[in-house]
Amino acid sequence: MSGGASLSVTGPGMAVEIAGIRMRNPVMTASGTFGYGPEYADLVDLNALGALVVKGIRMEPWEGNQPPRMVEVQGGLVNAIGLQGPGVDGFVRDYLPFLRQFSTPVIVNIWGRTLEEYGEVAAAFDGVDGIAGIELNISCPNVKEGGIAFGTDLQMASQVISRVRQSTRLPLITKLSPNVSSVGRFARTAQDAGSDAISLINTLPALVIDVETRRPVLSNVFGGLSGPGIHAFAVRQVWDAAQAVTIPIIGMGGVTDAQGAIELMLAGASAVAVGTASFTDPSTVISVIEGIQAYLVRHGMRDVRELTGAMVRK
Amino acid sequence: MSGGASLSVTGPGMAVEIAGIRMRNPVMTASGTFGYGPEYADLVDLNALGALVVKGIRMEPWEGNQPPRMVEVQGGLVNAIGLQGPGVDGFVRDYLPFLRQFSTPVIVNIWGRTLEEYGEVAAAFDGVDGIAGIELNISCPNVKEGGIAFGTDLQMASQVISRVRQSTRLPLITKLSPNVSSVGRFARTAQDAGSDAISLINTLPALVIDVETRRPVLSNVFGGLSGPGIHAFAVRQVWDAAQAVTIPIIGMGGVTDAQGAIELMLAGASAVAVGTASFTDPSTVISVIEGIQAYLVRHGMRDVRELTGAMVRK
Amino acid sequence: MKQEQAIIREHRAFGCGYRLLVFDCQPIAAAALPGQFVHLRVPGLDGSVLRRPFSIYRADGACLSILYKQVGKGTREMAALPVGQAVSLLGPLGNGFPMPTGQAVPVLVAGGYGVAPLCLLASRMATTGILFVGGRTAADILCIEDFERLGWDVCVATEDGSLGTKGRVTDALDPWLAERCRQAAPPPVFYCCGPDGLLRAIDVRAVKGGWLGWLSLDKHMGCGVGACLACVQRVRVKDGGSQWKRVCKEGPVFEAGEIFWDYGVKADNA
Amino acid sequence: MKQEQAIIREHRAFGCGYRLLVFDCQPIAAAALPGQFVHLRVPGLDGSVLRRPFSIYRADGACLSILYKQVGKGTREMAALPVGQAVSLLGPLGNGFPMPTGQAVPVLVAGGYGVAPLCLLASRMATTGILFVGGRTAADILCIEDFERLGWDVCVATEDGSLGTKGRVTDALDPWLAERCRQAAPPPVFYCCGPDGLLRAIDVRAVKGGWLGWLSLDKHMGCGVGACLACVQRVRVKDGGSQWKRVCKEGPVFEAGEIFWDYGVKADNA
Ligand SMILES: Cc1cc2nc3c(=O)[nH]c(=O)nc-3n(C[C@H](O)[C@H](O)[C@H](O)COP(=O)(O)OP(=O)(O)OC[C@H]3O[C@@H](n4cnc5c(N)ncnc54)[C@H](O)[C@@H]3O)c2cc1C
Ligand SMILES: Cc1cc2nc3c(=O)[nH]c(=O)nc-3n(C[C@H](O)[C@H](O)[C@H](O)COP(=O)(O)OP(=O)(O)OC[C@H]3O[C@@H](n4cnc5c(N)ncnc54)[C@H](O)[C@@H]3O)c2cc1C
Ligand SMILES: Cc1cc2nc3c(=O)[nH]c(=O)nc-3n(C[C@H](O)[C@H](O)[C@H](O)COP(=O)(O)O)c2cc1C
Ligand SMILES: Cc1cc2nc3c(=O)[nH]c(=O)nc-3n(C[C@H](O)[C@H](O)[C@H](O)COP(=O)(O)O)c2cc1C
Ligand code: FES
Ligand code: FES
Repeated sequence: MSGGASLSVTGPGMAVEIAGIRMRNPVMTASGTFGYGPEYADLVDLNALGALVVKGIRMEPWEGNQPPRMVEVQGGLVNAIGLQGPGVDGFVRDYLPFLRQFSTPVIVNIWGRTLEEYGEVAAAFDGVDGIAGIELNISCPNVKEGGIAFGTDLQMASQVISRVRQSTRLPLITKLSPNVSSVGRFARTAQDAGSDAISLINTLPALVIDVETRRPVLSNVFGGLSGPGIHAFAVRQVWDAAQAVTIPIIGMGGVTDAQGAIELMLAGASAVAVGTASFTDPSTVISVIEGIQAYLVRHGMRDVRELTGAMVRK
Repeated sequence: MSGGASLSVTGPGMAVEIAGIRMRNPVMTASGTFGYGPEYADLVDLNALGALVVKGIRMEPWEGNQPPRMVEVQGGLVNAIGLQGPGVDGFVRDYLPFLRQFSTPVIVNIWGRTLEEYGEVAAAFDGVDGIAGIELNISCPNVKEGGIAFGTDLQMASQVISRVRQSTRLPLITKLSPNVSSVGRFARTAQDAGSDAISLINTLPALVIDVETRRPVLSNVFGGLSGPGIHAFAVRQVWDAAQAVTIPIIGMGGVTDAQGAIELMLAGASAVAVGTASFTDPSTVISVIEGIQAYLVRHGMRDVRELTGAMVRK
Repeated sequence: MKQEQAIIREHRAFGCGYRLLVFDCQPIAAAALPGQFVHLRVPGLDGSVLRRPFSIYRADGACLSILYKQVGKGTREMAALPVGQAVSLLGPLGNGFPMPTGQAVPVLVAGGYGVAPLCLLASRMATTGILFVGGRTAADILCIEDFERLGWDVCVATEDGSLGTKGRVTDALDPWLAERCRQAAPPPVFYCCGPDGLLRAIDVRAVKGGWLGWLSLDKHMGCGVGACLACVQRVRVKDGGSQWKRVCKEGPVFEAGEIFWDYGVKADNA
Repeated sequence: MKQEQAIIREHRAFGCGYRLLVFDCQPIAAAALPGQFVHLRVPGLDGSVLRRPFSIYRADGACLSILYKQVGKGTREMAALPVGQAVSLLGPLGNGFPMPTGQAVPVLVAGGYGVAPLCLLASRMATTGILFVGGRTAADILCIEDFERLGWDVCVATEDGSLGTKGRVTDALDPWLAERCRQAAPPPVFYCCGPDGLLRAIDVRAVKGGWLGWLSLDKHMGCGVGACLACVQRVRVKDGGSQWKRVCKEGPVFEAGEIFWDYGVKADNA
């Protein structure tokens, strides 16, 4: 009796554990869309988040691309920030002390231009206080191999994941490229190479041309498409990945409300991330958390984990 | 002098020739979004189109999927019509006489469930009066090979294109699947296997879940995403394909206005197709034609063919 | 079938949570038949690619009217449209209701906005008949003055009994039908528009009684003109088989007995 | 920095093709400094994911105002917003203009909507100064009564000579500067907001004269709060190198001499 009463007071269980990272709820920020933490701290209670994933970091500070770096398109935006970042030391020095004030797990999104650099970055974060896990972004071109992306070649993906796995004891989330014909095979490869979880989707390759000048709008020529327009594709990719692996999946792509987040979970995700929608409305991440909670209550569900993979096939 | 004067009266040249098919302008209808011709004939002057591409046809009549077959999403829609169609004979009997009344080239979009059927359909249209060309849709799963799509496997793509090439003397346009990591390699394969042109993009794999019922919205569970939200991705795919081939490219994906069409042409397309936007506004195809013409005049260009691949890289 | 930029002439709450939109749109109004619909592009709904279908409620001279209810984002956005705004309409679309022939007495059965096309139908009929209309409470009963003004009988059923018979429409209809049978009155011809449950109920009665009936279906639509094959409904064909028909083109009105309601539904769900 | 649902209190044409939007938004108005901006979510623009940045034109008590011009789809949609509508604002964002110190005479230089933040600046200064403002014709000159009411000198330049000096703003500014130099008057401190061409012209003059100058930049923005790194501008740093600064966070106001205008531009394009 008292257990039931306390349940109805506290509401349904929202906590999840992904790759050994304990989160108070399954709603995270998507890398590159929430800065390093302080930027949105005035507007969003960072202690309310499931986890905070910071912008991509490599070993050294990185300048990124020339502006223009972002352009709005119907249903989303195309960005080519080019992974500007402070490097491992800069992040640890300038941002980590701030982030340590919060109880929310901090996940660093890492990248490198070579296999070796990926390993170095992972090793550099190993054992650093205040880092809960690593999200490995394999959507960047390998400079040594002539620009072939790690994330679209099964063998290279496997190599880079193994290398990172050997370099750190931190929970390892591999972020897959959506630009493959069988995301399930990449998900499986990520699992086999030692990932504790996978996340998807990253942005889709895109090009926007200013027809008046006939030049690409972005100085980098190409960019990545994100936002609500890719959501239905993201749900499909998560579903495909979920068929292929047993490790947890973090779903993202065009989430703007609880409904979009729940779709990703029903398709197989154990947690979700909000990206572009934070630009539209910084409180999206909070309203997604609240909306999921309200949904669970409305549907008489006791725990958010019941949503994962709960799509009913006809 | 008189040549110049007549040029300014008639305006810039809009005619293009794709795969040997002469079109009065580069704007076509996308297969499956404009029926078989009569459906929009009250609203759109069919003689104004560059070419009319009809809904996918296989050998026999085909029932397609159970409804619901379509759902609107942010920035587009997801469909799983399932290629319902009258079959070759039904099309020739019920629609072709109507279409022969117009001077616009008619391109049939074909598919099959096996390599053999693809060949049969192509052969059946060979020499039929009123058919200007074939668009080969290789995005459907091969039933014999257990459902692997022809369009995401280089070897199967090559086989099916070769088979169709051997079965017809009609101009052959291969419509590529966008769901591959290197569309350029598929474009090249299509060219090597005898295609006269390629077209892209087809819809992206997608899944929409009704969170209230936890069931997929479409009875087929999965569907294809089209519309403005995928446009920037389509422009990128066209650009990638254009780097890989010398045969002409028909670009499509989220075109809603002349600007979107011109972007695809600047990225490398010689013609474009309007799909989902015809549902939003049946006159889109006409306003795209007029808008391209106005653009050419405004930019002092004499011929629409100057647009193809004319993006200026910085 | 035409595409027109129609100008909003009047736009107001209509009661029962519905709103009335009146357009200046002579070309479509002049051609409109009862049961046909317009496919409306909601201005400003720029994240949406599809039009929204609405039955034609009135078509007098240059004016075309629809009645709509706010159910989602398109109709919510519509509610803010000001008088004078231009709205793109496709129409008239679909096949309307065939007029009754011979002695048959028109029996109109409406649920929700289904009453809208039936209003136009009643106004175009040479004879009068009877309307059965149902709702939860008295506040859900729409348009009955339209019918009364035309001299039609109106029979209301409300679930809470606040107006007319307490219960469903069929609770009012069935005794009426039984009474007619007893009197050997001329046969009814049904015209029904409303939710699937209601359509099926009328379908069953028409087939069982051997009466003619016309059912107007509500399906989600893409193109609205027969091109996309999104809106298909399975129907029986003469030889005993079945085939798809496009609700936007061969419908929205189908004949009672024609519709294959459970086609494709797996036995364990049925 | 706050996120508020601000209610539109007033919305009208302002002349010169601009419109004035006044919000009830005490929390942002109370905190606003001249040169800061708000990031506005256009209601109903559901196909768009980005907010739109606008300089704060006035901030009195509970009211916050902006001046805007219709240039694209967001500002076109804004033009239809009714009084009473709630609009989501983020603000105040960025760093404002530093106030002049010592004897320096504030010289404000505006192009287009650049005059908006300079109005707020002038109203908050303890001293008066002079405004130089340019446009194509007299009809393009905005807000000068605001400055005159505060007792500021106003110097107009129009390209067609229909008001003030014929020519560009600098054609009015340069003789004035030369005259002050001759008179050994106190040094100017520039505050400039307008198109890049104008900003560069003032930058050059400030650096050459050894004067202080503050330039407010206009860059396309994503988040508006420093998170996305879309809005970066290359600036010179002390040691002779350069680095990115975020216009939304470290800007939009930068010091004259600081901006690396041609960074990354290939020599053959320069
Ligand atoms: C032939 C026909 C006649 C109709 N006549 C009327 C009428 O007179 N008055 C009235 O209020 N409604 C009528 N409807 C229903 C009306 O089309 C929907 O209420 C409307 O499309 C909902 O749009 P939304 O954007 O508000 O809803 P959302 O749920 O946001 O729409 C999402 C998508 O689903 C579609 N959709 C949602 N509900 C329906 C539905 N019930 N039927 C068809 N499509 C739907 C929308 O068109 C859109 O594509 C009619 C439908 C049909 C097919
Ligand atoms: C700090 C700052 C202050 C500004 N203050 C004002 C002001 O007080 N009054 C005013 O009228 N305008 C101001 N602008 C410009 C204003 O932001 C743009 O005019 C507006 O974003 C255009 O939106 P749109 O949807 O109409 O144009 P579209 O061209 O349709 O917009 C497409 C995208 O480009 C962006 N964009 C287009 N033009 C500009 C521009 N000039 N600057 C930045 N982003 C742009 C839009 O925000 C949007 O993301 C300011 C810009 C900045 C950066
Ligand atoms: C401006 C921007 C910057 C991004 N930077 C990164 C990054 O540094 N590392 C990364 O793995 N993903 C990055 N992403 C991808 C997002 O994390 C996310 O995968 C993608 O945007 C899809 O989600 P959304 O549609 O919700 O934005 C970035 C996305 C955007 C829009
Ligand atoms: C309802 C619908 C039906 C389609 N049917 C076909 C088809 O039969 N064959 C085919 O090759 N492509 C088909 N397509 C894909 C389109 O031809 C086009 O490639 C795609 O929709 C992208 O263009 P869009 O964004 O302009 O719609 C269909 C698309 C839609 C929306
Ligand atoms: S809605 Fe397209 S065929 Fe009926
Ligand atoms: S707009 Fe995002 S960092 Fe400035």
